[in-house]
Amino acid sequence: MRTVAITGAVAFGASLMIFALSLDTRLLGDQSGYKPAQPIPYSHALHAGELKMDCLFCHTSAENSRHAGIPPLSTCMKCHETVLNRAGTPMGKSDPSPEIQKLRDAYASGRGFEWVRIHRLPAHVTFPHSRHVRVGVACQSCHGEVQGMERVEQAMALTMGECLACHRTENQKQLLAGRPPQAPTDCSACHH
Amino acid sequence: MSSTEHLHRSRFRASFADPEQLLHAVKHLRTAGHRVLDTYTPFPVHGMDEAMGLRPSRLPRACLAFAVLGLALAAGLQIWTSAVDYPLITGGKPLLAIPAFIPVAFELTVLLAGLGVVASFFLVARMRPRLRIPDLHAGANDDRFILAAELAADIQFPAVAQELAGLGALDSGLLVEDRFQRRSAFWDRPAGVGALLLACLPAFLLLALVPVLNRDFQRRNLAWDGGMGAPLSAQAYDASGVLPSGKVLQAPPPDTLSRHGEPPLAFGPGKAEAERAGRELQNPYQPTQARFNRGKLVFERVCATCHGREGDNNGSVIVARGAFAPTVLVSPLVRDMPDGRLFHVATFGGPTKMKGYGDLLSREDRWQVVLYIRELQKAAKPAAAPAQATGAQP
Amino acid sequence: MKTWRSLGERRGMVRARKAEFEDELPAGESVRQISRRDFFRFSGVGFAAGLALGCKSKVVEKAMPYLNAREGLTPGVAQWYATTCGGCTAGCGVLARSRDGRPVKLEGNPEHPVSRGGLCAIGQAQTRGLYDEDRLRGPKLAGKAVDWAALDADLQRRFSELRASGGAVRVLAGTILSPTLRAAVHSFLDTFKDGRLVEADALSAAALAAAYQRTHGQWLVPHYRLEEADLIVGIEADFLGTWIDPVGFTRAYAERRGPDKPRPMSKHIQVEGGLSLTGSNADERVRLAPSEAVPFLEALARQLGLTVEGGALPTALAAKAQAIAHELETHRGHGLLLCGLNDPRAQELVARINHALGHEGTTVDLARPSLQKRGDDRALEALVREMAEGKVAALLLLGCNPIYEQPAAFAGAFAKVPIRLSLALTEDESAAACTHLAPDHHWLEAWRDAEPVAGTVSLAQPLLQPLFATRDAVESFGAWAGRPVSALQALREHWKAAVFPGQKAVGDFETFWNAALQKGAAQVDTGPAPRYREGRVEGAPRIGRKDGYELLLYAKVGLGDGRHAHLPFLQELPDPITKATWDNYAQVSPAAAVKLGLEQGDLLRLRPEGHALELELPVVVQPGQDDRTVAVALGYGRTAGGKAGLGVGKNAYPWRAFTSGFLAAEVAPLQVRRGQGRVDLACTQDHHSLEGRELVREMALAPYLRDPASARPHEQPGPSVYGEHPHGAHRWAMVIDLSACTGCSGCVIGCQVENNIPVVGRDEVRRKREMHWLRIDRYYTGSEAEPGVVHQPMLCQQCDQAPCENVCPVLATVHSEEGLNQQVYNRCVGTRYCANNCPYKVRRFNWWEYPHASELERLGFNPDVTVRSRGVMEKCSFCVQRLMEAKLTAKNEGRELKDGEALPACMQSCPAQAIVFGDMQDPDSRISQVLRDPKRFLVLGELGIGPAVSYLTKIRNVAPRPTEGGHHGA
Amino acid sequence: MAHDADVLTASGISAAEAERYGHNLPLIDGNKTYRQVTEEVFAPTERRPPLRWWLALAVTLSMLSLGAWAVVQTLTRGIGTWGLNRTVGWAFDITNFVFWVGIGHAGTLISAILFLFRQRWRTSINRAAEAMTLFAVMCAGTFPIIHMGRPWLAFWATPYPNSRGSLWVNFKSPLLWDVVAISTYFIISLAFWYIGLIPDLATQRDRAKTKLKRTILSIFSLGWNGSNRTWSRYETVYMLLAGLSTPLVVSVHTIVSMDFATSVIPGWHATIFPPYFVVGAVFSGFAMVLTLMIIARSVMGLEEYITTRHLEAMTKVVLATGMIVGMAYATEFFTAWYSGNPYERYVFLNRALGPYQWAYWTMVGCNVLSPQFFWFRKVRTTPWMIFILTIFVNIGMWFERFVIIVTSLHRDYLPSSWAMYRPTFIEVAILIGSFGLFFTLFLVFTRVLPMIAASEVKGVLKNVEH
Repeated sequence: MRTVAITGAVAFGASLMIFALSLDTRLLGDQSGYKPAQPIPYSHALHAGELKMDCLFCHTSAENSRHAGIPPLSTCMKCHETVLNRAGTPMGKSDPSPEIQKLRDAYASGRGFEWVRIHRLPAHVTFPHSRHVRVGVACQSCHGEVQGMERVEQAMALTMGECLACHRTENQKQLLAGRPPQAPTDCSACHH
Repeated sequence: MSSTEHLHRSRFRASFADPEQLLHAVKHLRTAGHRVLDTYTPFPVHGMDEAMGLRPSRLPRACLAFAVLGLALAAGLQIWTSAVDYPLITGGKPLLAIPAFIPVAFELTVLLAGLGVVASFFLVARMRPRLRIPDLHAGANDDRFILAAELAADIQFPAVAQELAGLGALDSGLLVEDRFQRRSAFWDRPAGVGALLLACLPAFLLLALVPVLNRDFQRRNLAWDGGMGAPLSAQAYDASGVLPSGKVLQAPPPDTLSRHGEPPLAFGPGKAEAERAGRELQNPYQPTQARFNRGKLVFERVCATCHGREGDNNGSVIVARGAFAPTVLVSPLVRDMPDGRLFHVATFGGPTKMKGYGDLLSREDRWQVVLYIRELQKAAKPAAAPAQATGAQP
Repeated sequence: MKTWRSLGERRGMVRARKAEFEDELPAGESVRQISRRDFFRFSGVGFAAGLALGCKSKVVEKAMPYLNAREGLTPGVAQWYATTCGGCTAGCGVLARSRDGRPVKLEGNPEHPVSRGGLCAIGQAQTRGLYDEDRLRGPKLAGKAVDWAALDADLQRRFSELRASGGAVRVLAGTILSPTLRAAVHSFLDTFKDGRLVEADALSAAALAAAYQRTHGQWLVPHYRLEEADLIVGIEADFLGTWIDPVGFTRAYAERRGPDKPRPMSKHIQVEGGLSLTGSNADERVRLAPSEAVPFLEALARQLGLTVEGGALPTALAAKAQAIAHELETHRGHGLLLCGLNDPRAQELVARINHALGHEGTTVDLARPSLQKRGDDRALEALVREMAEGKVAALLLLGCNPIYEQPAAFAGAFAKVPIRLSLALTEDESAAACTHLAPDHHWLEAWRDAEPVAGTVSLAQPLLQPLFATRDAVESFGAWAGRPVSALQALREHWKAAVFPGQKAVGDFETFWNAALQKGAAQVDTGPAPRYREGRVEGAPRIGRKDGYELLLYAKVGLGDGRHAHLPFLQELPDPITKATWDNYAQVSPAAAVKLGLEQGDLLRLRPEGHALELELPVVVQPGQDDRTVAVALGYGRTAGGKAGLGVGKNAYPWRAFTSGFLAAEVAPLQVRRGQGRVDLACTQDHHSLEGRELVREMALAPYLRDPASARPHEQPGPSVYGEHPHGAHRWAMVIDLSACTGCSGCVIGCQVENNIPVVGRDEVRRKREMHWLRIDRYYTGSEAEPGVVHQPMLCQQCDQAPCENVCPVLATVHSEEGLNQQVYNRCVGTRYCANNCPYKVRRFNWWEYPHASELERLGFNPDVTVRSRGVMEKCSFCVQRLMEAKLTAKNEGRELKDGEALPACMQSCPAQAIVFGDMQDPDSRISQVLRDPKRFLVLGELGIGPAVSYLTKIRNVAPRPTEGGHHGA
Repeated sequence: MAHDADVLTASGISAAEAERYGHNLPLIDGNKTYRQVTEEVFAPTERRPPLRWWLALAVTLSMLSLGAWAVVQTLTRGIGTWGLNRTVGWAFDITNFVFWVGIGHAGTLISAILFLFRQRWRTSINRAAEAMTLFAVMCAGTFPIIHMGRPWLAFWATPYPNSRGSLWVNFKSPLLWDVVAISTYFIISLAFWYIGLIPDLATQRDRAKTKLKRTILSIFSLGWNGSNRTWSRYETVYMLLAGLSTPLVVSVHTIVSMDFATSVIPGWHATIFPPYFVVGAVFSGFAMVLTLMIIARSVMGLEEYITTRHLEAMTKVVLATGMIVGMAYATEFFTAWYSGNPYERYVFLNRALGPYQWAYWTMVGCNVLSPQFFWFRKVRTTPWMIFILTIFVNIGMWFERFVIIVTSLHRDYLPSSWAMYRPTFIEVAILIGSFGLFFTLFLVFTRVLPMIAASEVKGVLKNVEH
């Protein structure tokens, strides 16, 4: 009987801990798994996976800006003025795919699309994509295997702990190699 | 007390009105060879421990152990969190600021010692919340001083009762079985407590698992924001209620020129302009290793998607779909084009399908790509060029 | 959703009560749109409900990219555009920081030939004028919103009639700095038989120009070159604060203020009635009543050998005049006499003295005169007469607000004009009386140019597409003249025709144009200077009044002539001298206050003799002021044109009257009587003495030059017992030169804009809750009558052993490896312990959720800086976002950070270049050199907290006092 | 069973003997039997409260409601509703906090320190004094939370593993020490009080008439049956807790004083603070105990348990600590003068002669002068006089904290930032509310739980203190 009581207490305590941790990450902004539908079912699996297009082909500002950026429709139109369906048959040889037609219409009308934003850090955090891209951090380390996603979802919780874990590991590597650490862990590096 | 079935034949009780009498009685019974089980009094009677022959409690040792645990916990927590896990400098003090850790260490020592000794007390005295308690020793919490004892062998109770009355006992009798030890409510027993806790468990687990199990991935999670989570300033890509076209991103007014911006190119799209560019434009950059690297990076990131890494029309899109056949960059046709013309193509696009990348790639990058194409052409075998020139037009 | 909405709305109204200027919100507007982000913040409902509100609703967030990419345009990356400030008529060069296609911050353009990198408080606040809820949304006809076609049609019909009938058409404008706009106005007026442009400034320098017409035959305002002057004598000229070109003057002045500048330190003597910002920086001051200024000048002229009649002067003043004359003689050829009186006799005396002393060509530039004040009071007076006689058929107001800022006669006459048109941006007092409103673009939306100094043409390019249905004035005049033209086209044509040929360095117009766009200005050749003409000084000699009070009207540094009175930033900027905000007041000297039995805040009724208007103003006791002078600031008491300015202070403009054709700022005699009650003035500083504490160090020039090492403080703080933590790649430090700092407060507003610092309103300032991260402490030393003034910018000192950091329980303020004292807003729980423990009291707490209701106004926020919520501590961060951006750029470009690349906002725009900032670990950086300066001292260094901000001893170019040793504290 | 067969008198000495031996008076008056003690101690918890009690509760509840309204205002609108400013960042909030923590100290002192010193007269007041400690600490504990700008994040001041790279707390911050010290103090005091309550809860349980009351009391009395084995352990635990509480109570106010003493602000940065604060706390705490006891004994008819002898003993403590406090005030001035530090000197001159001199002189008058009346035996033994004087001491000690906090802050280093502080109605309301909370809890306590430790009183019924 005592065993039952002890088991009960331990299980209870453990579940409380799980609950608390879950509250801490979940309630404080973890959006991992968020996978909203977009105005057109643009497939990263097709473009980045099958066609092996570089991420920065479209997300050009990732190299220069804090934002990785959502490409303007003019970037889509670089190919889709010609490419009208998934098979990649050139214009005139087959019917355009209705979704690509939507894209072309949105561009022609000048309205563009209202995409649904997936990744969003709190306003009190600044994350400069450019620095990370330039030092060679793979996009996938935060965004997951986007090249396999038909519809993009948030792969990680993007918590401060995740940022720091990576920065600390990098700094350890640098220190072991005898170089000064480069990844800042100062508060104001991200919060200002 | 009507039933006598639960009477212990060998145990008895007696109650007194005065602690001195009780003490005396206990001493007397012990000398007489009876075993005094316990006494029940409204306040601690001094000398009773000795009279009953109790050993001093070991609770002080438990207290010390908990104090040491508290101290170790406090020291460990403070040292580990402040100096090891996330070292942050405050006020120029050392990370391991031992004097500053003393107050918390002291408090936690006291806290754990106090709570520990209380918990130990409850544990050893078997004190826990109970729903029902029979009033076994009536008056023991009021004004009666009661003893419970076990008869020594061969002595009958009536004789003892007689003696006790002589010692001042108000009454005495054989002891009713300690019922609440056996027949207490289910919830008063350890199993009951355990069951209660286990009963709560699924609810908590469910709560913990809610975010995991019940996720509508189409929508955002409910999230709590203590403040400043959402931007008050207008951020790129957001919608705007006041700016034209309803978005924050605005194009600068036409013809403005930023301080480090490039003045507009003096060329327009079209073949004639391309030829003019070929005549008039010179590559302003000399090939260096750095420019080569950058040119390669940009070429492989953008151009190679169709043109192929070697400029041989073997790009990933072509391989996967094969629907177009762009110009082979290492072909003699392109080789013979002047730098300015290549730059013009990179900027405004080719005459047929290729779009210009002047809006995406910086001017410097485009020139560097031209440099890189020249290097590709140098590296490529001249014979490889006219392989498949189906739609090979610039 | 619906419940939340109503909760949010209730909250909005609760919040609306907080700031003073919010009180005036029309009821309809206070119920504001609840946007997605408003859900996330809570205040206004109970704690539990607050927790619930804190939960993000599952709102879908949109992501809206550009439709078309453009070369060089990257979201999230700032672009800088050179343009020209339109905040006043000084025409300073500005670099505008554009983020995502909209301007968010203005800074000085170091390449601009006139302002040379400085920008004043008004200039810094201009983005807030752009994103202003009070702006006109489009044209109006007879009070009704119409479209441009309707307005133009109506006007064309009326103008055609006037063209036929020959009716008089007048354009009344403040100084038109833009040659292109001037040309457009003229070409519009030329379509009429009787069309004329009248320029009139609220703060006029017409008498100065008129004087040069007499002495040199040309209506001009000379360009003063303070950097050439060894001796500057200013008479009622607040040239560092508000007179003609304060930023340019400050920049030039500061070049000679300090013992270690390339050229010897100049000496500055100021003669004035009140204590102006300029006077507070002078080495010597002479106090006199306004009516004594002209006699003083006459005496000065006589001393210098000019034949001038003049009245008697009190002996003390006469002696001072003699001493100054002697000084001027000594510095013959390298001195400069400046006079801010709008009095033709005074100005002619000054012009002739400057000529006689050979200042022309060195300190007084007549070849490239200033074009910053072109208003002609006499023309305005004539216009008023014309209007009153009913002779004017149409009056177009351009960049002026005459009903507010001109004598009361104007309003009466104005009503007699049938067609009254205003091009103002807001519906100000004059616009409200107009029949037609044709709002101009804000200058940040317009193609414009400016010629502040002859030969220097500055370009202004738009930073964003017009927010509202406004139209460029050039286009408006073109349309009404029947020659529609785009502003850019008109500008380019004007430049091709008039500016480009004026230079020979560049042969190709496009190259020239692009260079001018990037640099912000172009320089062209000008003609020779006009010749001097001998002559008798105009006007009768004056006699200074011997008793009675006299009124001195002046402009405040923050508000200037009052055209930006609707910008809360400027209303809340503490006056550099009185440290009062959100009000104007009657300044009296301490002696006068004793005599009148007044204390600070008591109400005083003022009425110049012969005026009907009596104003009741609170008293400010102003040390250093002349005992008979009562000084009142102009620019207050707006009744229209934006809610923040309404009901703040009293309008003193109507007291001015035309005297011999000029609007003087000095009015005598003045009737003074006590009012009823008192007002709690919203001052940010109540205590003016240093209490004998060595917080500021001062020294006379001569002993310093004899032994610079003697400036070094005796007590140097010892090292920390803990030792030092290792620093990273950089270690930031700042040095502020107290000799250079004039207290102009440009940095205060620059900091406020850069860091999204809220404006809190009058009541909150009264409660001492202003939010400025950077403030300028002003102390008086010496006697109350003749005080020395010290301006000491005070900001977070980024202490190495910061007392604030120790005490935060949640690690919201910790030290960075670059020596910054970081404040992490999102971690802060708001115990305020850090602020209590800050010896400098530079930490600011968000007492409320400050009103950020307007999405339009929020466009002006710096997107790189978190907007703090209530309950959070904040403070100067050394503009860490700018440091991060500079480091990021350098790293992305694969190079080391260059010295001077990472600048805090305060340093960037300091017209006096009093602030040096940089990496003290770099031995070659400017900061490292300045840190070795013997004049350097720490404020409260004895506490051993290792501040990273230090100051340079204020050096005064005065004869050392006998008691003065090698060093001396204030 | 014949319960009333014996009539044991509590003390065998007559009044004449008491007179002869002077101070050897009985601890409890009225020659009570154990049964009488039980009856009288538990009577208030068993009968309907009198009208006076309801009236008192109405008053304290109104005060509490006012305070609750003010706290809601603060939480919903912000700290801006208070009169604080950029210069004076703490005023009423921390003053109240320190005041209430100080009040709490007497309870622990009476229960723990007097216990260790075997001062048996403590038995009839220790329960109420400890309850007062708990209620005072509850009042105190609200202030560190509501004074925060973002109280909903107050839990960040606790070290728990989190998703922020595990951002912990600043163990170097005195405010964090406060958090730990106050929570430890509350928990240990609660444990101490509860342990002491268990035997009485058992008595109450045995006397309970209704099933519900009996069940509740059964739960809380933890199966207590008066067994000597338990009593034996109980006494050990009680002794251990007393031993732990004694340094704890000293440490708590020491740590509270370190909020100020470790800072750089002149007037705060003083090494004298820890002992000065601890003594001040005892001073104010005893004054508050006296105030409460004088009311309680007359309202509840407990004059025979809380005798003038108890009152007199406590007034002596008040007199002694009051003189130490006065000494501390003088020492502060001496230190300021002797240090030669101009900032320090100014702060103390400003206290005595500056704009807040009224607060300073109120403090001196109440804390240094008013206890001097306790030199007179007549005053020491006249309850109404003690009552008035202790009210003064309470006022004075509140002002002491106000003076330390506000006058030091309002004019510190840079004259440019000097400012005045004026409380708003909200702040006053919160102060009133905290008194409302305190008295409400106390009133409820007197009717729900035995206000006098019956088991302890029974233990000393036959004893005479020597």
